[in-house]
Amino acid sequence: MSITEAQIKPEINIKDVRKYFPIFEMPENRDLIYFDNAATSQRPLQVIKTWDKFNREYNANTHRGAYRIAEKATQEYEKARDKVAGFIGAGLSNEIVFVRGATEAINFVAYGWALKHVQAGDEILLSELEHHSNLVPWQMVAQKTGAKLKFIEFDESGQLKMEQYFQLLSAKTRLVAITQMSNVLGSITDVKSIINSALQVNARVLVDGAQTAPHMPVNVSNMDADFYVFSGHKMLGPMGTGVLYAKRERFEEMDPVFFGGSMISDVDYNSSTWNDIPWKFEAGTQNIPGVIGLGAAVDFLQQIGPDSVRAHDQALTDYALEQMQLIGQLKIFGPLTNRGPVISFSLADIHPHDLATFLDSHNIAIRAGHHCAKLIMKRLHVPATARTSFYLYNNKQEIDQFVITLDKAKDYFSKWI
Amino acid sequence: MSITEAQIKPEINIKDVRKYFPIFEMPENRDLIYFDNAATSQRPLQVIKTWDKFNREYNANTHRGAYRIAEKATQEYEKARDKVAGFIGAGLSNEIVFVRGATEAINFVAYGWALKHVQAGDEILLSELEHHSNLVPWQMVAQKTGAKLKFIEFDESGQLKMEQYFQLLSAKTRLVAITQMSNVLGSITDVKSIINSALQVNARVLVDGAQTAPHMPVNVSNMDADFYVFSGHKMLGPMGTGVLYAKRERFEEMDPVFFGGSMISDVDYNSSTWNDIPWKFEAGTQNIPGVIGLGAAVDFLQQIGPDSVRAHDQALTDYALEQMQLIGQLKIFGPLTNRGPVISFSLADIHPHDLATFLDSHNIAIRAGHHCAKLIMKRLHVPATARTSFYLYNNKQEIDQFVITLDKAKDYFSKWI
Amino acid sequence: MDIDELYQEIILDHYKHPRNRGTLENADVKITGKNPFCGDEIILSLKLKDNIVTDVAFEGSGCAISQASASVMTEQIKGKTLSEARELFQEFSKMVKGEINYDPEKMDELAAFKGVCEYPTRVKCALLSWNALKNALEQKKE
Amino acid sequence: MDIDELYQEIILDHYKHPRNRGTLENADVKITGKNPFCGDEIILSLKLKDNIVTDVAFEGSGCAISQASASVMTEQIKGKTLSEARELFQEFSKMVKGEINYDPEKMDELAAFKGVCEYPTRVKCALLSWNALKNALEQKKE
Ligand SMILES: Cc1ncc(COP(=O)(O)O)c(C=O)c1O
Ligand SMILES: Cc1ncc(COP(=O)(O)O)c(C=O)c1O
Repeated sequence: MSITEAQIKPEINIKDVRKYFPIFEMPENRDLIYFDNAATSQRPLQVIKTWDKFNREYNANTHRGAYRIAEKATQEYEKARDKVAGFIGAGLSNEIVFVRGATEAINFVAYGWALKHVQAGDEILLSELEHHSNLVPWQMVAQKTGAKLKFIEFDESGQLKMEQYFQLLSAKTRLVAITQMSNVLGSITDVKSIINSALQVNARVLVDGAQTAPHMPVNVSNMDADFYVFSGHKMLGPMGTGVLYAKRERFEEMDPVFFGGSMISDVDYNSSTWNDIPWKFEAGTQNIPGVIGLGAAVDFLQQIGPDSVRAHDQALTDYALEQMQLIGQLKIFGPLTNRGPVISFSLADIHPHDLATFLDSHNIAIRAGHHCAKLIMKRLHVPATARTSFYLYNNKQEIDQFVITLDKAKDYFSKWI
Repeated sequence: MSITEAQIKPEINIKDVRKYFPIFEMPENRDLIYFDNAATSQRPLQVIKTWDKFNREYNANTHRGAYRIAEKATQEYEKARDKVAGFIGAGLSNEIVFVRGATEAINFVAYGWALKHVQAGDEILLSELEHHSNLVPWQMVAQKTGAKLKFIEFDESGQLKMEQYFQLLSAKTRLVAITQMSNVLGSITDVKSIINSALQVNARVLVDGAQTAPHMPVNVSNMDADFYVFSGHKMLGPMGTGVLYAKRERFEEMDPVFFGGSMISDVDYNSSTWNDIPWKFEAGTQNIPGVIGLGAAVDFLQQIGPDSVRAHDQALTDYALEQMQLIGQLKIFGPLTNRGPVISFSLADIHPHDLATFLDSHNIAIRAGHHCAKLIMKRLHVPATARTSFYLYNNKQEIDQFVITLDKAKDYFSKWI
Repeated sequence: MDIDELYQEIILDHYKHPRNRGTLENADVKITGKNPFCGDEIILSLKLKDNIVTDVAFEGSGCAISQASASVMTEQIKGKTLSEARELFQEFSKMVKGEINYDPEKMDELAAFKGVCEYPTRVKCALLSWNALKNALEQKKE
Repeated sequence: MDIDELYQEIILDHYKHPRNRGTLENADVKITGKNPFCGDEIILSLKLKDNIVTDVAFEGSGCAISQASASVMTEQIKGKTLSEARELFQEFSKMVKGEINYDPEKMDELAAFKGVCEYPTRVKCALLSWNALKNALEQKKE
């Protein structure tokens, strides 16, 4: 446990956490059941206020201005880096680079690290569980370098076939890029043993933590990941924020991706040298209040405790799975245990879009579609699924309401399909 | 003039615009003279409220959710695109791609367009006035493609040597990347004739509008720029926002830079196809409330009128130049006419940092340093300059105060240097 | 929001009993329409003679709105001239996008999709087959 | 904020009359320190014998804080052992960063830089020469 984690005592009780989220207080949203948390979370007052305060009190560009508000902006920005490092158990704050989201983080690794270190004949191992953001960048790398993509399948329950992974892993494997939790099936992958085995063939591992950083305790040092990426906006932070963690050695062997202001040490007509890590990877003006707001989101999660968040999510998920299975013709895609709070399902022959619209008309927000994971859709032989996903402000009453409304939807469409 | 521009009548009077900026109302900031506008602007209440409203009322991810708040988020996001298109006179909204800032916009063109269309032996024309963000990405392109960078110098007054540009321009010129206003010297470049001449040798032109979009009327269609880039945060919009405009044909011949969610049309194991322009260039979750806030900033500027902003800035700049020149041993770097509201200077032998700190202790925020424009520093043979820059909420009294304080600084340091 | 405004009986009937479902042999144009955000897909085949849509059929899978819209569309355009079909596309587009200046006279059974304008993400569903038609007609022109 | 707390007389005096300015011929270590954010630069030359700094000089350009700091530093470390110099670096760092647990006894003229801690961006200026020294000593170790 890092110092920051240890220092912050749980102070906010998860039982009444909903009151910190202003969106549920809007008259139009009083009855809103927000079950699209895997897409983005809502934000607590603390985060909204932090952004607001920056803009009303000390808005300035960082790292350059020799005046009071610029100094304050810089300090708060760098403090957020410390907080994030503590939150994921990174040893050093400069192993944290701020980006727009998980997508950008993965692309940074693809351009800055993989194009340099992956060669023709090398293999990149992915899984069929991957979000497009952890698949399409590697297609680009494969096309540019001549490396091959190999895919680990998932079994009927939606869990990764670990034996297959061990088989695919070889001296050719240069990189394993794997999600820690599927944003469609909710399956949790055992990244610890994935990384252990990868180490033995000297392969690097990128872990896509977009769905885990918000929902469970994460410790990149214990996990021993080379790269760990996630999005701020899925864990109560402002949109337009995300994190690329990399081990110091990985950042050292990585080229900057974007070039321009702040990332340089010296600039001449035809060549330049780079600033220190992590600033070398943060070209141009950053989303400064976004990052400081992400720091506030981390504080908020620490005050509740990642373990409490996980326990809460899990209780809700277990309850939802239990209740949903009582509905006839409802099919759950994905595992029933060892999973996170995101559930994909189908109901009778109702198309997911029709179901989502029906639920919306009853004030329940879920998602329908391929969820940026077409390989999963292909494997499941469906064009789309309906998906519900929970977070710390959700509760059982909402799930009851959701289940009742699913029943209604079945009735509504039943005479037609 | 685009429809949007014509529709919005000036409604906010520039004379009392300062009251819309909450930062100046904070007790600690009552006496703050903010003269670092070239680094970032302050934000009016309208922009702060727009961001806040998104997060309190309809926070959701765009383009995917079939529920009410997601639909509203999507509509507002796309409305901001229309507003920005109108603001810069783009013919089509899908010629607008949202990015983090000018730096990212230029890097997108470097990766997505230049690496594809620039070849060994080609030449890229830049000027010595460029910000690092419009220089270092082209060094990368030159290194990767074997193209050559050529530099247009500026004359003693800080204006581009146009004859030299015409001489450098040749059939080899593939791209001209040029700032429309120097962020150090304030010089305004005649991009219209630069583009006219470039057309004759079939070269493409990227215009760095980071300093002009905030400060003067811009019409990319009249200008006939291939690419036009700017930052939202320098024109009253939220940090973490910026714009890449490109002509439809340029976007069509440009590859996506980032890969992942939302930018795809179809995804298979080893290859993918892209979504339509502009979404093809917006991978992953965007800074949605930032972009919507940028739309509010555009509304605000339209309500004042870009012409009024320009007139106001110019009056202040003229006054400041006049007053500053009355101070002995004060040297202005840059032109006295045909310029924007950013003034670099030195005072006696006081180091710019010491000057900035002295001014800060008198509540005046200016910048000192190389301003991410080391080529200018080299040409001027100084390691750094002091820089003051104005915007619509500044006034003459502030300039008087500034000039008085410069005098004080001279006294203060005079016995020592 | 009353869900029945969206899912009118006509729509659900067409969803259950799609008309002109299938592919036409010897079609003059065959074109696929896709909605990348949701994965819905329509394959449209058209037979044309003397600028008239003599036959039309569709295949594919998707939600009630996209499938019913395709079904109704096939009925509405069969026998129409290409320019009439194009005009219909325009009027229908306006209606489902919530623009007021469309011609309700021309809508016939298409009027059942009026409620779609209240559901912006579903507009794409209603237009899926129509956009395919538009592309098909443009292809034909060349 | 009282500006005089920062620009103490000692500082401005060293700025005007820098001590040990120049380069040493036959220096054992020569190292450049740069502040990329502002362009300030210090070139430090050191002569070492039996783990003692026997001579030291600096060149470069920059603000009053960075130049005076370099000047005071050269006076303070001359004649000190490498480990004493390293310790001084640590105590001085703590002081200018505003940490409370530094040893004021050791500061001597360096105490003039105490006010720097109120100006975070200027901390880098005060530390420019010291960081160069630290790098020089590390180089020497290898
Ligand atoms: C597993 C996973 N990876 C990556 C992403 C991409 O995140 P973002 O859109 O914030 O870049 C997401 C979210 O959509 C996700 O769920
Ligand atoms: C002329 C110019 N170009 C580019 C930039 C880079 O803008 P940003 O830091 O918002 O990416 C700036 C601002 O610093 C600028 O002044």
